[in-house]
Amino acid sequence: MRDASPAKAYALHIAVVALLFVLNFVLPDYHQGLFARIMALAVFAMGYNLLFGYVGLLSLGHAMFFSAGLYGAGLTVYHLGWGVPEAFVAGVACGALLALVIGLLALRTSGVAFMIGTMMFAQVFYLLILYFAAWTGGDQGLVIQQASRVVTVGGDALDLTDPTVRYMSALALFAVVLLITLALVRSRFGRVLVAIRENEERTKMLGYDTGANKLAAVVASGAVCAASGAAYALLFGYVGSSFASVQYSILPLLWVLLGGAATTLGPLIGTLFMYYVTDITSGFTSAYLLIVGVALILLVLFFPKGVLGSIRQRWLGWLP
Amino acid sequence: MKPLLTTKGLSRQFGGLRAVDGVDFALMPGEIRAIIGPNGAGKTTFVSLLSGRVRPSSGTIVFDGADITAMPAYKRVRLGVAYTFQITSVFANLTAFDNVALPVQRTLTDGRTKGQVRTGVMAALERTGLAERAGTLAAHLSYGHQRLLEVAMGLALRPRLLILDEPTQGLADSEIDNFITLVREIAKDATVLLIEHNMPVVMQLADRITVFNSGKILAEGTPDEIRADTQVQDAYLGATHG
Amino acid sequence: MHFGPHLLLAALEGLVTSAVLALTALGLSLVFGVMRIVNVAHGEFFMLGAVLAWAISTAISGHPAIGFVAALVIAPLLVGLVAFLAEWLVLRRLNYNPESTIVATIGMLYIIQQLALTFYGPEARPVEPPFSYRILLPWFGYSGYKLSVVAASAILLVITWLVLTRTRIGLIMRATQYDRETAQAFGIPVERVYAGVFAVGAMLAAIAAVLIVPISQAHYLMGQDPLLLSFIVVIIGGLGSLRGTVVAAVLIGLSDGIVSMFFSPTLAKIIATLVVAMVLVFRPQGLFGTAPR
Amino acid sequence: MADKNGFFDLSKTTLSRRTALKGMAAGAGLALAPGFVRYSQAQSSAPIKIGFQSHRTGIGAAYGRWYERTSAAAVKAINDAGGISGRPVELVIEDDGTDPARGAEVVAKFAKQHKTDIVFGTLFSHVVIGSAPAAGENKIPYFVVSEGHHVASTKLNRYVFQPGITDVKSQIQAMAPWIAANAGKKVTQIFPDFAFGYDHRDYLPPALKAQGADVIAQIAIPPTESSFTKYFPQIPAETEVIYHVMVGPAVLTFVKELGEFYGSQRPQLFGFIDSLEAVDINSPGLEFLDGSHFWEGSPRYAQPDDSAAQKAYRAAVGIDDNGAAVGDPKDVSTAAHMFGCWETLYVVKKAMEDAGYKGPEDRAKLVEATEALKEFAEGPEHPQGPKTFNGKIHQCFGIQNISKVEGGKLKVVHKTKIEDGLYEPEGDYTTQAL
Repeated sequence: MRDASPAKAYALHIAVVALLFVLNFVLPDYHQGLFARIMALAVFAMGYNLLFGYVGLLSLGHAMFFSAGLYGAGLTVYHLGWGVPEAFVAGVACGALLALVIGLLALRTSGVAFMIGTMMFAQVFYLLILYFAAWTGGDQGLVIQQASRVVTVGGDALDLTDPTVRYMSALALFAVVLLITLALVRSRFGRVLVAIRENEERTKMLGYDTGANKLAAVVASGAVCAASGAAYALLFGYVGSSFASVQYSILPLLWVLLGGAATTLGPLIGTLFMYYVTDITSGFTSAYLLIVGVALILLVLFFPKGVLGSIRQRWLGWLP
Repeated sequence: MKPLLTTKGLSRQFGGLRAVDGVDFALMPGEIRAIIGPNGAGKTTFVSLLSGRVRPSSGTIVFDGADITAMPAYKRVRLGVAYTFQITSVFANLTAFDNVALPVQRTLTDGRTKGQVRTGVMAALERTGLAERAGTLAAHLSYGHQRLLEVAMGLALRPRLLILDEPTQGLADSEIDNFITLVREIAKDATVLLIEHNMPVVMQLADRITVFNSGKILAEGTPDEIRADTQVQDAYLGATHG
Repeated sequence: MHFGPHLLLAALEGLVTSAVLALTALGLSLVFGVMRIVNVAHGEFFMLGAVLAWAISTAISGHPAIGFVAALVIAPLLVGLVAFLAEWLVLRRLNYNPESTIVATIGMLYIIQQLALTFYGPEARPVEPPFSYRILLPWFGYSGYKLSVVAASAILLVITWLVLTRTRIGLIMRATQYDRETAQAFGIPVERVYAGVFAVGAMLAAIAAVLIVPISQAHYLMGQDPLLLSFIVVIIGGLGSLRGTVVAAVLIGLSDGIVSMFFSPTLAKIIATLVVAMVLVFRPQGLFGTAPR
Repeated sequence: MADKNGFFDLSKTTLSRRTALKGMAAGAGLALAPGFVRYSQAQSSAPIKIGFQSHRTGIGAAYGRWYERTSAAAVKAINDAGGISGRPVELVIEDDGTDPARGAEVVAKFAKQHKTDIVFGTLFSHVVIGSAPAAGENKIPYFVVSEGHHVASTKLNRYVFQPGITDVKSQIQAMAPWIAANAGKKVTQIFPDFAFGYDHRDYLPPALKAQGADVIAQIAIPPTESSFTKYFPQIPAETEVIYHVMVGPAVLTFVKELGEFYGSQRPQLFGFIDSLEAVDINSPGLEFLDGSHFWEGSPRYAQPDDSAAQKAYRAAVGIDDNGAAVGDPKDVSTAAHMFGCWETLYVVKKAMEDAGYKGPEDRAKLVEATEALKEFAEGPEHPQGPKTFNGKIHQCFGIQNISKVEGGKLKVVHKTKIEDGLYEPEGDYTTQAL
């Protein structure tokens, strides 16, 4: 089955990216902006999915990786005046480094202890942001001025605050991460990760250093989430501690579970779904959380494996 | 000839229970060795110590001249110690192909192309007669086929020592005959250590037999010697044959 | 203030935190231990208990103690009923799949929170304590009610322990926790046990909340902190260990109070959290769990 | 509220981007759709739409509810008097969840989907700061009622204004002389360990120093805290005044625990009413506050010398003499801040009329007209009192009240002068491009 239809899978993913490209020109202004946010945050969900969906490690602390990217990029621009590309790299590097340290510690545990352990490290990270408010702006956060969010590419100045530039930047990041994810899960490394999720002990007895593989997955996941955070800071110009709060650790889990864990496109669908349910319902009722809650329960009752997971199970077995 | 694997005073305690108790053991390259013994004799614990799944309380393990006592399990696998589980533990949600691809890609150190993995996987599946079921989810295979898949995974590791923990459990008689042929073939380029309850299989396959009782080696010898050993008859064979 | 009295105060404060935390965490631990599900809505049951306590105690006139006692009886029952219905209508249908239940309980969290906001409002509202006696120590004054919370919690914990260890219901629960299939084979109505455990878990949280509202007010967002702390307590204490849950609650409550003596408050929080995280990392089976082979 | 949800209503898209698609099949199909052509500019009678970013959910919900009521009352009063330039005013409300990320989305939604003329509202400073970039990028004026110093610090952008409420830095500076003269010279500060508290942490010590008083200890409480007693031993024994400013649902606990800790042997207390906004001062446990003093932006309780404007304002908003909702004495208002919504809307009216504002294409003119404002006279439009406005830092400065808790009510005992709260501007927004 794995090798049954790689062409089909790649074609589907390229079609999705192409559709998103066309949407830039078709979507109404507001939704163009919203889609840019959704794509940037879907990268967060994809990073989370890498660890949760494929390796089966449920973390409740991924807000720290997202905000490591957010602050890594935001603070270097704000305090050091770095350019956008350098700041983005700094953000990703911060996330990867943090993930390495946290991975080394938290991977000593598994199951619920891993879940709580990551949550506590994230809480420490959150409090550190508040503690160093002199640099981070604490809970109020910092604004990255429009003037510092311009990239010069071959003599042309690309203003990231321009809606189309912003959309395309978010799309580019999304597409790159999507295709990397697709290649990764189809790779030998991806196969080992799934094997660890299914049965870690057995995987060890096939000669795999599961600890090192898991650590690599944590670092990869942390780096992708940090890329999302760095992009968020640079595209939307705000860095704040609320992104490090536990809420932002639960959100990617929710997005992934809704869209379908261990599916490459599920994170996008889950993020899209949550955003639009909130946005649409908040338009006609102030009790929209109620509707979101009911929607979640109905979804999990009728699509227990998430939207794409259930579709794959019932109809399209070849979906990656 | 130097032994492939030796243990010295190998012990493992669980709480107050000495599951394996000061075992000195040696295995020659190329032989098929069977370990037999009553339930709770410490057979599975012993092979778990060899494979690294369980840490010894004391004693040493030497494989091919190197002390591997403290070596983690996955590194032993890389040295060539492969272990197949007593309870079938294939990856139920993966296809038979992917199950075997995992060990195959592990052993490929050069020429990492997709084609090589495929060739290796299909070779292992052919050998175990599962080639036609490559695309089936392991969970959907019959029990007998799952046992064979387990063996195929062990084979794909290209082991120097293949440890089989009760490989014929749950197999039909016709399948057992095929299995015996398979093990003989494996033994052409690997040493085989198997725990087995099915005495006819043991007697047909094993070059030598080690009998465990209460965590200790009770006797060791060729099938004929073991059959003739009165101690063994009292402790074990007597119970089954008598 | 001198070191001794300061330590005493920190310890007293820590004990109050521990007492409420132990009850809340015990509820979570039961659900976690017996049903093997992560109930993200546990903190909302806590909040619901507090909000109902406010509603009940303000509806009843007369001496504040009457309203408080009524709240202590009625609020947990109502919360238990809500939890029972939630289990019946949703969790059962999910077959207690760990991932699905996480999403479903996040859904419940939103629903309960929104209902509280709509019908109760966004304000923080106080409940009058049944009595307000200020214990005058040589160095500072201390709330008598706070100490009574510690006592009440201790009594409730002992009762729970007796129920779990000395009664048939407790035996059934432990059997179900140990092995669901075998329990079923022995004729234990596992489904009813699950519904009961889920309701009792929520009720314990609600009782803790009723005890705490006279100290800190009812507010529709008050559920988050107890949820996170309860998770920590349950894991540090070791899954399914009542003794571990209580000890971990005391440890966390006291460490929070005492660490705050030596560092600036936020730094103290950071250090306390980090210390507990490290305990978890280097002793993942919990303080009272047994190490796996 | 015509277009609450216009996802599929293509009439709301602008042509600019779509020109890029000219000739493409998708674009061709769309161009044929009815109503595709962009609306011509609003008719002169069409309402002026004000996007109201409200804390309906989240930690700020108690404030949000009263901000909405006050704003609705102000809009009604403005419309009853003929609207803005003869056009009616319409509020379009979106919930920001008291969350900076959602706040920014809501600002974009106002600008691009609801096509409101301006954005207005919101209190919590992290939401204001998180939303400011979106306002700047969409070039939509953003009028906040947040009292934080962030607008006046000139760290935001030219589209953000705070013309209806004095910022915290100014408030503190105006309070300091009274504290030093009447409460005591040795002050211990207790404040939340996040940005709202930092304004107090940073600006009070120099302000007191100038009056010959000292801050002898600063106790920053972590935002996740729900119990405070354990921090009280850090209050030095020689403290004469405890200066407390806490926000969030735990503040009642804070005051009650302070009461249990000290009993009647307490130092003087001076607090910012932010701690007890929307909370009944007669709640059980708060007896301890009797005789202590609070800052109030606008007095919660009706005062004997209230102006006619103040009385009319209270009646319009629907609060009784105790500052609670008329008919529901338990529903206590956020009187000390919400007046800012009323006054801000009148500032918007003034600025729009000054600018001859016609529609979104005049937003830049509106910004400049607002910056040109200098003074707001006390009266029905500014019931809290007179104010000056500094167009360079987009911040207004008004009088402050110090009230004493007496017999379960807050009685104003001192009113500061505008000059007490003036400080050197830290920058100049008008140099930024529009």
